[in-house]
Amino acid sequence: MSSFFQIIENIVKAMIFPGLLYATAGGLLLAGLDRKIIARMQRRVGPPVLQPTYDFLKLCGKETIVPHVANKPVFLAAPFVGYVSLVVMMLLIPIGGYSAFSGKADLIVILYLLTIPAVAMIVGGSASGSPFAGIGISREMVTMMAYELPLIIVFLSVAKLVGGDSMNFSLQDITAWQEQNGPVIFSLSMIPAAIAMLLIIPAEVGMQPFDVAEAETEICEGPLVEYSGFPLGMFKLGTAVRIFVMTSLFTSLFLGGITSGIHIGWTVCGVYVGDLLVRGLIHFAICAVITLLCMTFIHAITARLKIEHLFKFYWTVVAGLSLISLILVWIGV
Amino acid sequence: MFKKMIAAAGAKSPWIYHINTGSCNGCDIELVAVLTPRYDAERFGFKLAGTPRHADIVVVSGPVTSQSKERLIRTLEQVPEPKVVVTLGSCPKSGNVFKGSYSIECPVDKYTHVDVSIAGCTPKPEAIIEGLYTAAQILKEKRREMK
Amino acid sequence: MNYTHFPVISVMGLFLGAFLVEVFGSKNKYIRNTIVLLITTCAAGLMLYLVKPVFIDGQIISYWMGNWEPVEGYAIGIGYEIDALGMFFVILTVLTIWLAAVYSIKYMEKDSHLGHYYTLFLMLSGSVLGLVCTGDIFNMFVMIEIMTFAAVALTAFRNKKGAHLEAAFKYLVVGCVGSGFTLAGIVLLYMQCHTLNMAQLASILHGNLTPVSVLALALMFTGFGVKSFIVPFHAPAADAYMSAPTSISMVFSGIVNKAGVYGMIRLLFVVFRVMDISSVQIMVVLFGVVTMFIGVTMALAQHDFKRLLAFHSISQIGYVITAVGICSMKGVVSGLFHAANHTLFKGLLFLCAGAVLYSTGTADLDKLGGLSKKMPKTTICFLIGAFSISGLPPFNGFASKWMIYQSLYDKAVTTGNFFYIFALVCAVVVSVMTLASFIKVTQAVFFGQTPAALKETHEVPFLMRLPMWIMSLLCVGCGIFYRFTGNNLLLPAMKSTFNITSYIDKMMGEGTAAASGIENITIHAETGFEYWEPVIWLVLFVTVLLAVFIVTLIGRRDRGKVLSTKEEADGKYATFFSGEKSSHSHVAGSDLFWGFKRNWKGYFNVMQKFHSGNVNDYSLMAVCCCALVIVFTYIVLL
Amino acid sequence: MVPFARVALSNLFKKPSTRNFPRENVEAKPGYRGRIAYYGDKCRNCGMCVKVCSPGAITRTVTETPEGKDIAFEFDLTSCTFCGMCQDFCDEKAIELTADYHMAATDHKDLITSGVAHIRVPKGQLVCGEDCVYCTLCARKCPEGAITVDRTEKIWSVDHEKCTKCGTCVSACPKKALSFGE
Repeated sequence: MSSFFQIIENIVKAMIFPGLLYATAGGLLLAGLDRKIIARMQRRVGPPVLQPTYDFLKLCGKETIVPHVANKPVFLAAPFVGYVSLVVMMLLIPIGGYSAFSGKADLIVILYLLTIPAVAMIVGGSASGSPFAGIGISREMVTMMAYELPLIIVFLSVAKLVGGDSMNFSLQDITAWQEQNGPVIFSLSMIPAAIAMLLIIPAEVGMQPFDVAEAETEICEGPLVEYSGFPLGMFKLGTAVRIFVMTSLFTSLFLGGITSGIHIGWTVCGVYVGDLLVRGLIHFAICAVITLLCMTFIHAITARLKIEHLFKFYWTVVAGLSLISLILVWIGV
Repeated sequence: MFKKMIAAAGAKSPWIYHINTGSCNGCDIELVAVLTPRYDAERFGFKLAGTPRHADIVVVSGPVTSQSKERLIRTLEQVPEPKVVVTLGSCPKSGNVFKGSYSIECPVDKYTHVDVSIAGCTPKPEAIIEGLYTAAQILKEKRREMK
Repeated sequence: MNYTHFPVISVMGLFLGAFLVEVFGSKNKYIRNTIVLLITTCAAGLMLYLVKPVFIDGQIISYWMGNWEPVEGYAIGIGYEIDALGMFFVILTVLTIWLAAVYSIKYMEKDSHLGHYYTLFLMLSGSVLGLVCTGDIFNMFVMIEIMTFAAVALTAFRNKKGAHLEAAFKYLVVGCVGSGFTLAGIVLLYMQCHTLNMAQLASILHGNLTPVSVLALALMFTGFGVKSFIVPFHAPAADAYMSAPTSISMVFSGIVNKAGVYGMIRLLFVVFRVMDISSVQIMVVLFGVVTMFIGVTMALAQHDFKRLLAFHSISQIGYVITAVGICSMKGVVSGLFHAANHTLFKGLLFLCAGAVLYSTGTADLDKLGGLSKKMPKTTICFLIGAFSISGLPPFNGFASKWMIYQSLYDKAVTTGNFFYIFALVCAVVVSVMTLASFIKVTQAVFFGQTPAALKETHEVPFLMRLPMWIMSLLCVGCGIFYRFTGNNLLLPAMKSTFNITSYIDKMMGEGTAAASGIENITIHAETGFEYWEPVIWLVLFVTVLLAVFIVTLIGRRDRGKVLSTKEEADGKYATFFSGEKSSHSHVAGSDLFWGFKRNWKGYFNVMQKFHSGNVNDYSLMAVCCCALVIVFTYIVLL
Repeated sequence: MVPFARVALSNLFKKPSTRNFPRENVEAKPGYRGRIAYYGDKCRNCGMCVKVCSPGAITRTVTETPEGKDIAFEFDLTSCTFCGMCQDFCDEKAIELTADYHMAATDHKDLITSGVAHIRVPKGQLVCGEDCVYCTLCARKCPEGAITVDRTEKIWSVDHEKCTKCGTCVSACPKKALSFGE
């Protein structure tokens, strides 16, 4: 009987919190917020915060045209794989002190899981057979090569700071460490790594100025050029969830444990829910919005880079920043 | 179940694809002006799409030169239903001052059903917003009628 | 049943088969195929029977040829000895041989002189199997020689093109340089120890490294390095893998270079036992890192399918060498795991390349395109292989790479050496670049638009697809149930790598190891499998996918329709090309990754000079490298 | 990048500069040439507007009636360049380009300005009186080029075939010498 309840509980986790519904709703809200904030930075009114939701719903209603050169099954399946893998990633990231399945994957697994949606987009675009998509996937891949180097260094420096002399890639342990010792970002040596991570997130989610792969003005949105209707909506949804996943990851890596002293809680039906609400959700929401604000700010003040400049930028400036952190942590500052 | 939501969302998120069929560029810059902070068509969810596959509203400007005719037809076909065709300025409807030229194949009506035409040479951005807004409402109706 | 005879029966059976094929099968293809399949199946069956005694019962199988048992403590006969490490490589070998034999039947159909082909193939198989079974170092050398010459002949098998002969020549020259080093090393060893049995060598050499044996170590290390094609001996590999028939390329990449790796492990861990010296570890890891990096960057620049795969083979061997060089338990486990995975996914990829070559007649990435519609099953297999090699969860490549990263990090924090962190970062970047170059192949060969010349392409026959499916299933299975593989295959193999007392005792009699002071170390069962649960991930993935799918189904009526067409179309179903008439416009392999190539121009220019194609240069590189290794080992070991 | 950053940050706390257009109507600037208005009662069917219209956006249909002609004018706004030439050339100010720019319509008819001029055509033919000073204004104004004036020989002549009896010359004559004779 208990195993039955456990299955139900796990399904609820996967479907509602922190799974499908939470990830999707949060992602759509953050994406809408991004568009709203950037509009305000440009002195515009901007679209409503629910605009990404409208976009998705509208795309559901559109026809889907599969080009005759495309490989139909791959073309149609790719967006689903990308979206679902992102939702599953959300389950693996601890929220505040609460973790649904986060003990099941560590930082390096997360690093690799993050490539799945990108590969889904690449394969989908490639399957569409469009030459624009060909250029797009090439750029997407170069972007990926560019940011992966600094990203692994950032992860290593966090792991070293938290783990000390033992190996520790577990996100759960990193969160627990922050509950004890305060946020990672408060230690001086980690500030460059945090900046590097903030510069990596826009490339990861395909946001300006690092959206060379989906440049709609030069290469007609790259891999997405032939997508229409529901699959396109799935991709847009995936991008929204990716923003949420990345901001959550940043929060658990760098901004955890700020609210560790606060205990406001009450018991509902024998379950203590307050800590999750305050330390998990509210803290997460605020941190996610702050992270988003940084990204949007970069978005607002820059123009799109060229692909070779992007590569150089990540392998010199961003990798340099993260390397400074790693060396500082290594020598124990 | 979702039909009403989808139809309602259709009017709130119309994505525009802009085809220039030999326009003098006047209408084109005005269309871009619509997205500037002063006019900010993004309030209504308008967005310029990079490819016809993403588009709901196709905005045609220019007098359809014989070189661009085929491309126009092809691009219009590639837009998924429901779609709305909007002509921008006088040229696509009539050829304007180029009327009667050997290289002009206007009007656009010959090739597709034009849902909204925005007159003006060039139209004022407000007029364009008005026209696009009308187009968005038509889009909603079309979505509702679709099975 | 007395199964101690099985190894020698298998090896000799394969050699006998080679003879029989030449005698009876050179004219009639049915007889030929029957002999080949029978012999390989028998060899595989006999060897796989030994899985139970070796892995489950923990036995070591020894066999003295002609019953020449040691006399007065000195081994004078040739002894076969299979411990878990050897058995691990035996499994890889027989699997690859069998699949390659099945694949060859259809794949080689169109060629002539197939009797010679199968003769060489069976000789190659027999020699590799003999190499991993043998307990005698000179026998090992003999097997290496047979292996090299069979491989050289097979490289030149399709000798219509000059390039194939040239490749064979390069392989021959550089391979012989390597064999020469190995032989010189063996001679020196024999001079010092007066024996050729590895178990006895291990007991004699323990704590007894003289300048002679160190020189032998350096020479043999270089020799096996040449056989496993690590940088800077990798150049002939690319040519050879490209020129050989694809079924043979698969054998090359699956087991021939693994034989070199096996030799290295045997040498460093068992015979000389020098791996606990940190400088040696760093040297091996450095070799590994350089190999994986140069391999992958060169692969990015290739525009031939098989050549690209060849460079990836080099790069993946780099991972194995790195992991083995860490010399922690986790490191050896992950290295062996990656070796197995590499055999699986690289074999699969070579088979896919072969399928493409079979159907289209070309492997040039710039001439192919859009094959996924013509060869959907090959495409699925290729994608599984590509995702495995690029380390996408939950495929097997990810599991082993992830363990390699963990062991590198572990090593870095326990020794405090920043070099391992550098190696770790390098490994991650190489992994992304691997993904990049397979995206390149995916786009250039399987997706995109089909050139007019390839309109009539068809899917390959079932007999060719069968090995591909088996490999794909193993790739997925090893990835998802990696703990099962780890606990049942890798841990025993790793234990036998570190604990060699029973290896010595079984061969030379009880107490030999103890007499020379070799002791077992304690092995922790813990290998760092904690933080990755592919099964849970997969279950979650499927659950969420189902949920999304159900919602999609509920809203099916309200959704827009999916429209598609089978015919050539202009207009609605054509790809969008700014309204232009849809014509063939395929983004081919060399068009990709511009931003990357531009930034790395200087590096690629240097690499171009490095790969001069001149066999003199390659031999010189091998000799120089050997000299450096000798100097280095003398400095750190004496 | 620093100035951009400063602007972006300060904008975040400023009111948006967007006009709330569809809810609050925005008037066009004076001098804007928008929708054409046509006043049929002022028109005298001289046809000057049709002649000067470069895209040929103006169509004129003539129907004969007992007391004269009904001239229906149609200004096709989807064909118009809004250059204002017709307005400039209309002596009677019967055409006006208003500041109304709301010219987006689903129906083509909404983009056509039309009007009818009821013209009473004089019975008699155009004659020149004694007061003529041969200033040639009437010839220059005549839309049909029906009048020829020779200043040196002091001859005024009219081609009755071409004359449409629009009366432009009559109102243009400074000496009031022209009239339609009984």
